Amino acid sequence: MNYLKATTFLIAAALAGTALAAETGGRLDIVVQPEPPGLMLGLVQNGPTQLVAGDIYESLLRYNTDLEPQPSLAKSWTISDDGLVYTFTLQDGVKWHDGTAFSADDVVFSADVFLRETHARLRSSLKYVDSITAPDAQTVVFTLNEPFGPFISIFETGTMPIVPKHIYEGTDYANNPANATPIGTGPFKFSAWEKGSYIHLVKNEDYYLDGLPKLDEVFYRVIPDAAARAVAFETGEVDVLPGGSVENWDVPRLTAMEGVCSTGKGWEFFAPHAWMWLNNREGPTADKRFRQAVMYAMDREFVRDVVWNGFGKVPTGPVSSKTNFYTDDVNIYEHDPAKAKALLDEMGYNGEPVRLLPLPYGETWQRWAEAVRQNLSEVGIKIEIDATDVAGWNEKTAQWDYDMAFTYLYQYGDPALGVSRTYVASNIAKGSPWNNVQGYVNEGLDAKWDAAAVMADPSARADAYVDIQKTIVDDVPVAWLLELEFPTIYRCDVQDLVTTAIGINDGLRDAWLEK
Amino acid sequence: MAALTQVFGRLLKAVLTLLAIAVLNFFLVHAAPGDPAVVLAGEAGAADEQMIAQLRARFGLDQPFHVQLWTYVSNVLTLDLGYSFRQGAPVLDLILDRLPATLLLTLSAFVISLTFGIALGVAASARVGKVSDSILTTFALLFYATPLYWAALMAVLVFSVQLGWLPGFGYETVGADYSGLARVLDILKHLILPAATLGLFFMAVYMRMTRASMLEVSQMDFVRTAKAKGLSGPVIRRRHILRNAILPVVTLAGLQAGQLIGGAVLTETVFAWPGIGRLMFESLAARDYNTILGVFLVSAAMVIFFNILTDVIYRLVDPRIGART
Amino acid sequence: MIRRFSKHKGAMIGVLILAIVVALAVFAPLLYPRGPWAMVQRPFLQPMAMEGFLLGTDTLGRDVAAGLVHGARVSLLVGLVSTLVALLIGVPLGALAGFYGAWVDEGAMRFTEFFQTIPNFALAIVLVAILEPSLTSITLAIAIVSWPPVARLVRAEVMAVKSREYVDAARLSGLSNRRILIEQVLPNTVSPIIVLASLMVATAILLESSLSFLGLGDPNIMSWGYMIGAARTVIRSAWWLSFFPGVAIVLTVLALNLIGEGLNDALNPHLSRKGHA
Amino acid sequence: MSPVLEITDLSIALPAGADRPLAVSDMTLTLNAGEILCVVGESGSGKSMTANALMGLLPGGVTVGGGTALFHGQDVLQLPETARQQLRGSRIAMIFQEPMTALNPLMRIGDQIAEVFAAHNKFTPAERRQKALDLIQEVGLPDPKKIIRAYPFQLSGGQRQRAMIAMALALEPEVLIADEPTTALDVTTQAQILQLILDLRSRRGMAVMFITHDFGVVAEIADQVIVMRQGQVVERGAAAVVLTHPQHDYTKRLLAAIPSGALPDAREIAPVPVLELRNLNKVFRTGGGLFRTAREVRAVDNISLSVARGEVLGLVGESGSGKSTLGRSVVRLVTPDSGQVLVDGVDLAALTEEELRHQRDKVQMVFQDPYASLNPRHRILRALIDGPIAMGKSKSDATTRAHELLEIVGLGAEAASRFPHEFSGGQRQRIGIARALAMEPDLIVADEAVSALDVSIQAQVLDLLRDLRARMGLSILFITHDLRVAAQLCDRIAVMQTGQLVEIGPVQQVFLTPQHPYTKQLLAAVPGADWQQAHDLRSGT
Repeated sequence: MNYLKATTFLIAAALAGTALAAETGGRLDIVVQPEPPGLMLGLVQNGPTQLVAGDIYESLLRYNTDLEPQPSLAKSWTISDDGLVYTFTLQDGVKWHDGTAFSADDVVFSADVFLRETHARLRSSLKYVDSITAPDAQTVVFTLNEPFGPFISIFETGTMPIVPKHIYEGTDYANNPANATPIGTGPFKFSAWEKGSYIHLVKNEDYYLDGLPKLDEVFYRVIPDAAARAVAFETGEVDVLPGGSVENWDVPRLTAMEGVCSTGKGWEFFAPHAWMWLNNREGPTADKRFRQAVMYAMDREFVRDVVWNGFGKVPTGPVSSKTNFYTDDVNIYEHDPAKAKALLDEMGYNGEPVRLLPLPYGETWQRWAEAVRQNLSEVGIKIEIDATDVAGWNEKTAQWDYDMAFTYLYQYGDPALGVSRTYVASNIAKGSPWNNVQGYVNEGLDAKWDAAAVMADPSARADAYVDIQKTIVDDVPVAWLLELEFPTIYRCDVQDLVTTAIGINDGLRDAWLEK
Repeated sequence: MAALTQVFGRLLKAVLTLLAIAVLNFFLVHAAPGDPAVVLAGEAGAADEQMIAQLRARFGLDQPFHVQLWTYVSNVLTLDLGYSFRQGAPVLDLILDRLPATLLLTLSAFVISLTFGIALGVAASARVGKVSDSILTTFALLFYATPLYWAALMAVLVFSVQLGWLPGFGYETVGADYSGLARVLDILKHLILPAATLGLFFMAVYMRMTRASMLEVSQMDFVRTAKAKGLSGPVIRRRHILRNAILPVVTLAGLQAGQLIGGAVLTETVFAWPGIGRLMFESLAARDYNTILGVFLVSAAMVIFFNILTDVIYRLVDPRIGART
Repeated sequence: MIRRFSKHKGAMIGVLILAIVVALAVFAPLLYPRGPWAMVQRPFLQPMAMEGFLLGTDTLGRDVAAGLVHGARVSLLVGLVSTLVALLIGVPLGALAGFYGAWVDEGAMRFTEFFQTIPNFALAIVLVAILEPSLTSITLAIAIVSWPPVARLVRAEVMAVKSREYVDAARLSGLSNRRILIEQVLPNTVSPIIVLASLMVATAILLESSLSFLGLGDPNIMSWGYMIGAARTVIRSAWWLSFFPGVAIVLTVLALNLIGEGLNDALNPHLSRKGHA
Repeated sequence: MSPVLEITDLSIALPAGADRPLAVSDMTLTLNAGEILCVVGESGSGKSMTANALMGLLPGGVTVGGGTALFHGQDVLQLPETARQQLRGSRIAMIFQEPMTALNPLMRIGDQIAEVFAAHNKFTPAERRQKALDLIQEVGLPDPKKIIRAYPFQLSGGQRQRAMIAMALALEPEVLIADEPTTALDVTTQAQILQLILDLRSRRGMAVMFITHDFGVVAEIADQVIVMRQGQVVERGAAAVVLTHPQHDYTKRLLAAIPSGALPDAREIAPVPVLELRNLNKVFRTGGGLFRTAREVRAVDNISLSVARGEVLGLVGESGSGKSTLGRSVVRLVTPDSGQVLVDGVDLAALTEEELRHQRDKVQMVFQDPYASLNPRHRILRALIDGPIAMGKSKSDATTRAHELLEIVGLGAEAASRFPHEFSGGQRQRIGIARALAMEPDLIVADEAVSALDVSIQAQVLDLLRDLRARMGLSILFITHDLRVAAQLCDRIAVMQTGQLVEIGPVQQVFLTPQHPYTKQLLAAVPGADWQQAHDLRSGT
């Protein structure tokens, strides 16, 4: 295993070598939407922050589009056969942007001290970690208390950003003045942030990989209006539209322009999965037959084709086809209004109005809710759309004040990281819109989820997850809508933009401009 | 002395108004569903009790409501608008960052609408009943009926996308690093469309009003006196009618300052103009209480400023005011 | 008076346009019985590309014409109701301030000024966000931001009428203040209020559409502002989606303004200015 | 004497829909240098239109229908606009009725005068200023250096009219047209302005066309008179002749309608007071606020007087004398600061609002403005019965009484179902009187009740009041600025000046042997007083 990883590294180094032949210099303008609340990735991990800060901070690993780990701050790593000890060897000559030398102590501080306090999602994985140590300045050892299957997938930048110990140790992290001028190890350094307008990053001349990065500077442009973003791309003011930054209806028009390329890649790690929470506690949605009727009533292909312009894939169940351990060996819900009506009749649905809470993320989601309402009303379900903004949506879902609510969540490559959290009963708690919000309780399944997470043998895990998927799909705790695909649109002269499973979130290290 | 106490009274009134606004808005904003901790936690993609409790404590949301209110109001009295936890910066800094853009936009729109409105109104009134008057008033009516954002969208479509004459959004060319005159010109180029679309509606208002006012004043006795003196038509219009006709227009303009600043929210959204209107709209969705409140206070202060400005203009034009009070 | 109004060319055009809009609104359920949300054809159908779809279809294949016709109901309803509510707030306040003067006036006017100091569109946004977008909250928010001019106008009118000698005469007849205000004073302030109200309906329609444009509309109800807001993102590829509702707004608002102007000329030949304040 | 201006067969057309097709028809007149020609007529007679036509200042829609107006042999009506413009202000000047509105409120007096020179391209700016100063001096304004920098609002009505005259005189015009220049002024000011015009005429020898409705003024200044009625000249001639030997019926009627200066015989009135004022005070404070000091006006300054049952007490004074405030205090439309208003023994000033409402029938008022004193939205009947019903009368009784009263005031019962706009000014004043009577008050306060009416209508209303006084034994507090009117109706006269009662006594005594210098001044200022006496002697009244 050790040998294998080393080989991978050599290949990566060789790739880097060929890249040297590519042209250096130039500037890239990328849209960021909305404006990030801050750039300190250890404190804030939302999408826009990671888009920008992914160039400033790094983690130990990155993942290719097949979700295989690649070197980043760690140049090589080994996993013990019992799956309990992970040993990472760090790169040579890494310096923080302020010139201080980077060492294994920074990794230990980040994972064991800083992020344990600030990073809720990582915290749930760190409970399997017994100890984190730094035997020497180049080596970090994670020792687990159980063989947590997806552990190798948690070393992505947004999940475990490595932060500088010399700046944060012993301070009030949230109010540390250095948060305004983030210091990382990444290929680009923070330069300026003109609030409401742009964030400017410049090339890290001291980057530890020779010849990288190739670009001189990057501007992340804040343009709050979707139409204005499209215009900005057309007029050449920006070069890259990250996924989701223009409305879907503009995508065909923009990609049809000369010299414009697009890719659906770069979302494999996140595998955004959209569904409607169906409140399992009360109202018609508490009835399994009603929930199944909803699945049959919806024309999900129509939405994919019309609302999402054909991007994405109609899901079969809770696990995305991009995520490990996916199976399509489950009951498939086709668009079948007659079946839906029959189920509704069977349960004796009396036309009680059902509230539908759309996701307040723009016109696409609004249209989607309208299409679903139309589908459901055609089989006799009376729908009232609840209007609210982002804060209201968070509040309503977190407080379970809804009947049906749109959402989408990332899967982080493994069911144990991004899927089980939605379905296990132990994850029912008010106050968060990211847990088992629908209130689905299936105790038999809960045990299976727990067991599958810590199986050392991958094939055993796969079998366990197939079993789980079959049961859940039949229960319809939530109504799965679409495996989202957000095309990244860019000018074709931008090369090597999307190279990993999180796309341009850490892609600018290798990107270059063809002249 | 009288003038001094008057200025003092005016300021005191302004401060009291602002305080009242602070309190009212505090209630309003806190009445909204959702709180910033949940939003922030939500955006991070994961949230547990611990994190939300941490955030709430940081924002001071764990305090009883009246304590929060008292803290806020006493801070405001010392010109401390609080701290935006979402943006990680003092609210005053955030606002001061954005304020120049909004001031530039609203002031230019104000000046454009007032100048062109009055000029066109005078022109129309001088040609009352003729075809050119009908054309002018018809256009004014159309602008008056056109939604601001719609005009803005159309302007971008035509002048920026189709013709490519003017930039369609933003405050200046990013990264161009212009300085001096080049920068001023660059900003001016970006300013034209937003200021024009924001000003268009108000221009229509002022034009209609100026026209009506000119016609009304031209019926007054002193205009007949001026004619009897042998003054020519243009001189009468300029020296006698216009100065008197402008007064109600100025009053109206002062009253509408609030609308102008409100309208800036739409304009700033469509043109991606980095002003406080947009800041408010974004902060609202994030329940960034301190920032929303700060923007409200500052924009109310701007309204008061516009009111005082029009008052000053009024005083300059009308000698009766200063003498009477 | 009616004669003077009917001689006003602009006002008659306004009445004609408004009559058409009202007729469409009233007969909407007959004209498009499937409602405005039904997805009836393929999306992005160009205007007049297919028979029966004169104005084309939108992003989900809904008939734009159906949306316009049903949307007219909402625009008119919001415009009328919010104006009525604004009058209900503004008229009594202004009347009391103007009639009783002294501290009542002082208090009421401070209150009014206070509301005029808060940028009204921003206040409307916050109100709708707090109350959550719905037909009621939008109507209420529009009413709350639009009553101050009513209060000021009514106050000024009441003050003017109050000093008329027939009011003194009524006082000398031993009528109570309440009766004097209601029977003698208020009826004589009605004309400028009617004019202002007609203009306020227009402004309310604009405000509603602006709120919807920003995504603060009632999602269960098809309105013109919603249509433009929804179509904004496809304005480049489907101009007709935002063009027709835009034209509908402009025409309706224009009609109301024309009518207001006509009413102004007919009702207050000497007060032609006041309606705009 | 050479004619400066000759108008021949001038006719002025009104726009379609007006009450008559021609405002003026076939007007002919000659104006000689150094002569004052008075054009006299009631409202609507077309006298102002003639002046406006000459100056080219006709309102929109009104046009010259025909005729010529030769100024030094040149027809000004045919001149192109630029030529007329040059004529205006330099060779023909005009002054107007309302000094309050005839000056630009936003321009300094000096600038408004200097503007005349600028308009005609005369002199350098420094010379213009000097000329303006001289003119201000000439028209008798005090402190020219200060006036030149003053704004109109800082001047009194009389001062403004002087400033207007200064402007008109700036370029030494040959013709001055004065359109009712003294109508809006107090009598003493009017006398001064008339004197000024006479002086200027003799000093400069210019011709003056003076438009007025007041034969008193005519008697003061006119050389020649033209009497107009409904757009037509009914009589013309030398002033002395027309005034003493009017030929046309209309002129005769007009002259007869003028309140004669002759004093009525004293009546016997029992001294039973219906109204007693004791030490009444009212101070108005304006502009007071948190940070401003208030300005005080003592409108009623410690006044005591009484009105006997059946008596008419005339309250006379110039504008600002406080007479109206006193009248409004009596009916408690104004609450006095201190003192008593005893009506029939009840102190109205001390009642609460609620008590007062039930005592409202004690005193009633007849108002000045016939157009503002009736609610335009209510039928006449309502105006007459609202009060009695509020006082507890049944509706049918009140209605019956209202019909009777309408008969009494000469309108007929059917007037009850009509709206105010269907009546003329004089008729409305009758309704106002009926309304007051309907309450069966102990006292009626008539506040300038006939001042807004044309002289012939005025006479009719005065007749009505006199008749009612006789028939019903009314007690009236009759407030007026017009001494001649007061003399006709009143038993006693009270004279007010700046809030104070300066003289009170039987009408004979006040008119014939005034004690207070102010009273004397007032009497002396009545226009045409000398002529009036002669006129009265001649007509043998």
